[in-house]
Amino acid sequence: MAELRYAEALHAALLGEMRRDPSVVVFGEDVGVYGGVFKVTRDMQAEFGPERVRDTPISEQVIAGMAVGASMMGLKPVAEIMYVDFLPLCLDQLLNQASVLPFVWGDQVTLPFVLRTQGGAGAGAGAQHSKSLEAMVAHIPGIKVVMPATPADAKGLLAAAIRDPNPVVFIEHKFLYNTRGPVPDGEHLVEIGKAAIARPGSDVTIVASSRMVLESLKAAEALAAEGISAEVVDIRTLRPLDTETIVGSVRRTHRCVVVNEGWRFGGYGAELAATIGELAFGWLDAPVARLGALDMPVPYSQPLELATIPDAARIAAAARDAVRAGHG
Amino acid sequence: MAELRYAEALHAALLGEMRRDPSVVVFGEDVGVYGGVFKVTRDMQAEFGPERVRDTPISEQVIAGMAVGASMMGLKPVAEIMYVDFLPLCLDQLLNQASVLPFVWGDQVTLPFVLRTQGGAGAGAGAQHSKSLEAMVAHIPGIKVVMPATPADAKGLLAAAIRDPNPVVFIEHKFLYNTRGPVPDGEHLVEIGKAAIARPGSDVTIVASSRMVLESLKAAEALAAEGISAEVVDIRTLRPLDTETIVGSVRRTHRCVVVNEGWRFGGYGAELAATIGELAFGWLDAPVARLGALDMPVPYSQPLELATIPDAARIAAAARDAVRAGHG
Amino acid sequence: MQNAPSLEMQAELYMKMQVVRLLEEAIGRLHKEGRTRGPIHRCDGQEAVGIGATAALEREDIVTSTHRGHAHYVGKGVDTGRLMAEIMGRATGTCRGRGGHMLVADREVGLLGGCGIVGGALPVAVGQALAFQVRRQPSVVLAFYGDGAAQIGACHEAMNAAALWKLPLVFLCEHNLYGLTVHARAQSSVADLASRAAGYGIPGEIVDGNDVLAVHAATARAVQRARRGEGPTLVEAKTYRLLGFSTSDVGGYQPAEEVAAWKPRDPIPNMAARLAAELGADRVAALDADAAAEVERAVAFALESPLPAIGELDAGEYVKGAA
Amino acid sequence: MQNAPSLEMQAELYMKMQVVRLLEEAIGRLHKEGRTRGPIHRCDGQEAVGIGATAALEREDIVTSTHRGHAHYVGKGVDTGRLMAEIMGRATGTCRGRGGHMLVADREVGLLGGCGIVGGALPVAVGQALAFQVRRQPSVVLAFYGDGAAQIGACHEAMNAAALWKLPLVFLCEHNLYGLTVHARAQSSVADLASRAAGYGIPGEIVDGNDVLAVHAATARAVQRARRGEGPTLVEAKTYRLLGFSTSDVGGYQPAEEVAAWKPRDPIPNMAARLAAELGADRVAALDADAAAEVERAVAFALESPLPAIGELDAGEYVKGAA
Ligand SMILES: Cc1ncc(C[n+]2csc(CCOP(=O)(O)OP(=O)(O)O)c2C)c(N)n1
Ligand SMILES: Cc1ncc(C[n+]2csc(CCOP(=O)(O)OP(=O)(O)O)c2C)c(N)n1
Ligand SMILES: [Mg+2]
Ligand SMILES: [Mg+2]
Repeated sequence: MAELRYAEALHAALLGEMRRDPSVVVFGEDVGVYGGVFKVTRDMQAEFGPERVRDTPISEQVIAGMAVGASMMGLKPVAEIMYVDFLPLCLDQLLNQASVLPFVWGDQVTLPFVLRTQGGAGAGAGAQHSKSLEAMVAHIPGIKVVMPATPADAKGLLAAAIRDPNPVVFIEHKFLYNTRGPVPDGEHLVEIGKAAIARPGSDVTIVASSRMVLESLKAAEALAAEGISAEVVDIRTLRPLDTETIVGSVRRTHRCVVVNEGWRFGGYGAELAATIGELAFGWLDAPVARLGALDMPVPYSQPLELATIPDAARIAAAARDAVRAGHG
Repeated sequence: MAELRYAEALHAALLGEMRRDPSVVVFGEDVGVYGGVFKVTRDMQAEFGPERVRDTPISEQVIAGMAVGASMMGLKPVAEIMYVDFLPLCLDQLLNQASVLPFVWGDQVTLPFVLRTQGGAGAGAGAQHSKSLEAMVAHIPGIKVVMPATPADAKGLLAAAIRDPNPVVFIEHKFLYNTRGPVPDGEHLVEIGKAAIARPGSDVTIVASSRMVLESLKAAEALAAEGISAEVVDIRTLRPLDTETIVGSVRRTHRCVVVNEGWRFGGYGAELAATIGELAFGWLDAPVARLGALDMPVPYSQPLELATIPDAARIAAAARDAVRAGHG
Repeated sequence: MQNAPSLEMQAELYMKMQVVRLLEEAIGRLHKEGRTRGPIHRCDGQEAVGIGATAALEREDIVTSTHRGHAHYVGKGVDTGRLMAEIMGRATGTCRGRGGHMLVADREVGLLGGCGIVGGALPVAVGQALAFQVRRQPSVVLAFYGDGAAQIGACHEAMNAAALWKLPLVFLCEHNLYGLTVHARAQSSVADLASRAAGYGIPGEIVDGNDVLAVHAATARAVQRARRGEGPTLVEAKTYRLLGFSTSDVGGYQPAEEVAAWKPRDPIPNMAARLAAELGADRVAALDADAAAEVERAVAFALESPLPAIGELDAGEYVKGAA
Repeated sequence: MQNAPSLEMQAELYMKMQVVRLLEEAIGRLHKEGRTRGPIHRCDGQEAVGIGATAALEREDIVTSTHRGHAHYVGKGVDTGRLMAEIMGRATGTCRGRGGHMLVADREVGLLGGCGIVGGALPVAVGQALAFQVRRQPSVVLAFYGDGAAQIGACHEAMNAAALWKLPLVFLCEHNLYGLTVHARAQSSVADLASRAAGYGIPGEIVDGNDVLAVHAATARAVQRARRGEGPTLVEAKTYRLLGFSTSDVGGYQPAEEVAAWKPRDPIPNMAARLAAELGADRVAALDADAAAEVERAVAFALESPLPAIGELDAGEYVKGAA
């Protein structure tokens, strides 16, 4: 078990799958010669050649459509969209092709591709490079959506995504690439569709994904000091959602905070809150608290930017309120 | 008060605004010479000329981007995207331009444009022409989203949308164009952001929009025969949402069914259920029931297609269950 | 079938055009009787493009189609009975009734496949051609698109990428003078779309789209070039849609003179006359009869076929099993 | 300023290029000190394009820019203090610190505006030009885009629409040989992007992007044509980005020989030499000093300015009031 950065864990997973299966191909903007702007595909073109690790033109529709077409014909593409902010440019290919064809063509094709991208605010990258758009992709049937929070899950889920016969949108976080953690050596697979209890607890459940898991763990630490035991559930896969683990936790703690970095209104947190509200109805001692980004474009200036996204302090405050309301 | 078809009501609103304000311009595919595939812009090019009523190339990104650019410079565009299924093709312009610029450029521009489109299943138009994608648009900050259910609201909300200084996405329904109803003559404005009680009731609240309002009214009729009094709330504006009217109703009835024609998972119904779960927590006698389309592409064949979308029978069943659970 | 077609082959091309025409006429009748659903897009007058172009392909080659794809489907060899069944939403359809007339696919014969999003299949075609290239398969992709589709962003991205990588891909533009109702002059900045080929460094060729042999020859050249690894070609077939854009068209925008001018160029009677001169009028009548019989069989098969069972929706949204 | 620029005007163009260079050098230093945020895209070596092209405009004309827009901003006349303040996220910035360096806009001087989505501003530019045309205003839009942006769908849609409607729009392609790190030969199917103009029936002109006077002249011709109602022109300025794609570039992909070959073509020393020959070295030194003083003032203004107050976020997401 090595200690790796999240970016290195992704690199290891991709490298392992590329070596294992010659039908895996990588393409996207700047993934070849440069090795990716976040260096996840570093040195891969040197090992596998420009045909398997291909720089593309700035043509997001072709990147996504190519993943659809090539996977239909037997390749296993791992395509990259540099920022999730650019995903809307190829959402048509996801909604009207990837989602549609396997089912509507009566099971004549499978589309085993992965679309890697990354999102998240806080880096001063401005309104067009800081969004969290997972809610839009997670609404599309037939496409799995994965958002790893730890280096180990980054490795295990990426390998599983590449082997999955369905399209998988794999959303990384620009602030996680440099985080470190223990990662199993060699082949490591994490099942898609299973949440993880990142920290057990008994007073309140905090349901989070991606970077918000780290903020939630910080919040849980702070709450523990106050005598509040928070359980943190890392959902890992946004679609299909592991309702069993989440609802099971809430039925034990009776209080819940859901945290998502995307905009609150109509965001992924709404799905979580609605599902929990339905399946844990009789168990809830307080309304599900829902945290998300302020409903506005991400501003550039640091104080404004940081004010728009949830953090450990805000998560802890919501959990505290839920526990108090639950006792009220 | 004339009896008009929904399509005629839209036509009347547009005509009124075009005559009133010379800065209103209309453009989109087939809106000019042909008058629109649903005939909403019928005869307008003859009255206002091809400069104000313009056929565009099949270029959805330009249609949306043009609305952004032209509205910034003083025109009031009413642009059309023929099917909501094609909206993903120009979602980048909505997410990365329309949503962003007024706020991020520090209030230097306003974008008073309307993007009309239509959605909905049941017509045998297949998976690429039958979707309901309002959840994706309603997630975008800075853009208002309107979905009228009646001819009167179609007229009043379209006129209000054209006068609104913000971008408004206006989603019609292909099955509503031929429905008839009383429509006020002359200038008629309906405030954006206000829901309507389409039918008052006391046992259960059914919250719906667009065509699902009609199905809900049918369900309420059937329920009345069984002695169940259902209140139907037509939300009309999906963003900004009139939580006051909705939550007020649920606090009175203590039970709620939300109905949306879009896919259930991560759909607009999740936002409704989450909001109601939060703001009516202590008032709910049963979990909020959430109805939406089955989570799969819309199949072509009629029995399959109809099985995927909510209808009066399924709404009534959910309301019945909620009332029973509430008494249990 | 890469040389000039024999007379027998020409007879087959003719018959296939006739099958498309009669099939669409049958669809038109069924639609009027309320027995089909949704808007259906016919290609009356354009049959020579789809039939001529697909005839230049091998079975392993792939065709991507459009919302107006009946000639592509028939040309690539889709069984007409299963095709009609798909159009009628039957369980025996090529896509088990889930696709409908715009989303027909038949992997067996290399049709992958119909697409109702204008230009939406072009990036997919790039991926298919990429797979052929990476896997060293000698096959090509033939991607149909319309003069309207030529104006959409995806078309540009696909052409640049295919040209850049010299993919085995032929872009076949069916220029029928209209988008839905908008005349080409009101939606395209240039009359000849083949002029765009130079901007991607690929050959662009204009061909009479109402001459099935000319379309075949031009496509065959482009296919050979693609198979040799020299990359894509843009073939622009000039043609005309004699009827409305779909079964829901209420008309009023195609000038009568324009239709009248194109009517004599209808590819089917013209080809019939050409063949009659070579093979005799009896042979042509026999071909017509064969086509009619085939369409009759296809329609009967579709109408007798059951609708799909609702229970099959339970299978859920995902393809199961590890790859 | 539509004729060949006077010597005084040339001196001003030179000074503006120098302001951009020094401003970006200051940004580079601030970035190294950790005092700026996010990736910042400098245009060292390309200053002649932005400065030369914008000099062909009137104040009422509109510029749409890119992620690499500092020369466009300065050229169009944005106050350098407020520009630096925006780049530093200050309340005194042109966008009150909400935009950052990629999203600078200044309505007063006709900059509307920066855009971090590659190609994303081109459809917006079509709308702006449409408004000028419909409202019979004599103004034009100058839309900058890169050789990488030329491959994206929106660029194609915008060019077709603008050409079709003869909109008052100039497409100015800054061909600096690279996308982010991908060489033009690996992302564009053609070396000369001006060759695409013919596919839209508009003129395409190639110009030395490192010669500020040549860029100015070509743009002025295109602007005049647009103002006469004759529609868009594609001007392709060949240039080179001497530094990395942004402050986060770790390098390794621009061959040293390539950089070395372009270094002598740096537009600033070349223009300095030209001007020195005409106006004397002292005058050039004075211009350099003025530029340095302006940049120093701008940086000081930015650094002294306050950050925005969080409370302003309460204003909410919508523009208030009826139109
Ligand atoms: C992206 C998209 N925009 C609009 C439509 C609606 N639409 C369907 S067919 C059509 C016209 C297509 O014109 P062309 O490509 O020339 O094909 P033709 O119908 O002439 O065969 C339009 C606008 C669509 N299906 N997809
Ligand atoms: C739609 C989109 N795709 C990708 C990116 C990431 N990106 C930013 S700049 C850039 C390169 C742009 O190349 P070019 O247009 O030539 O401009 P240059 O950087 O050379 O000035 C890329 C790929 C983006 N911002 N937007
Ligand atoms: Mg056409
Ligand atoms: Mg460049």
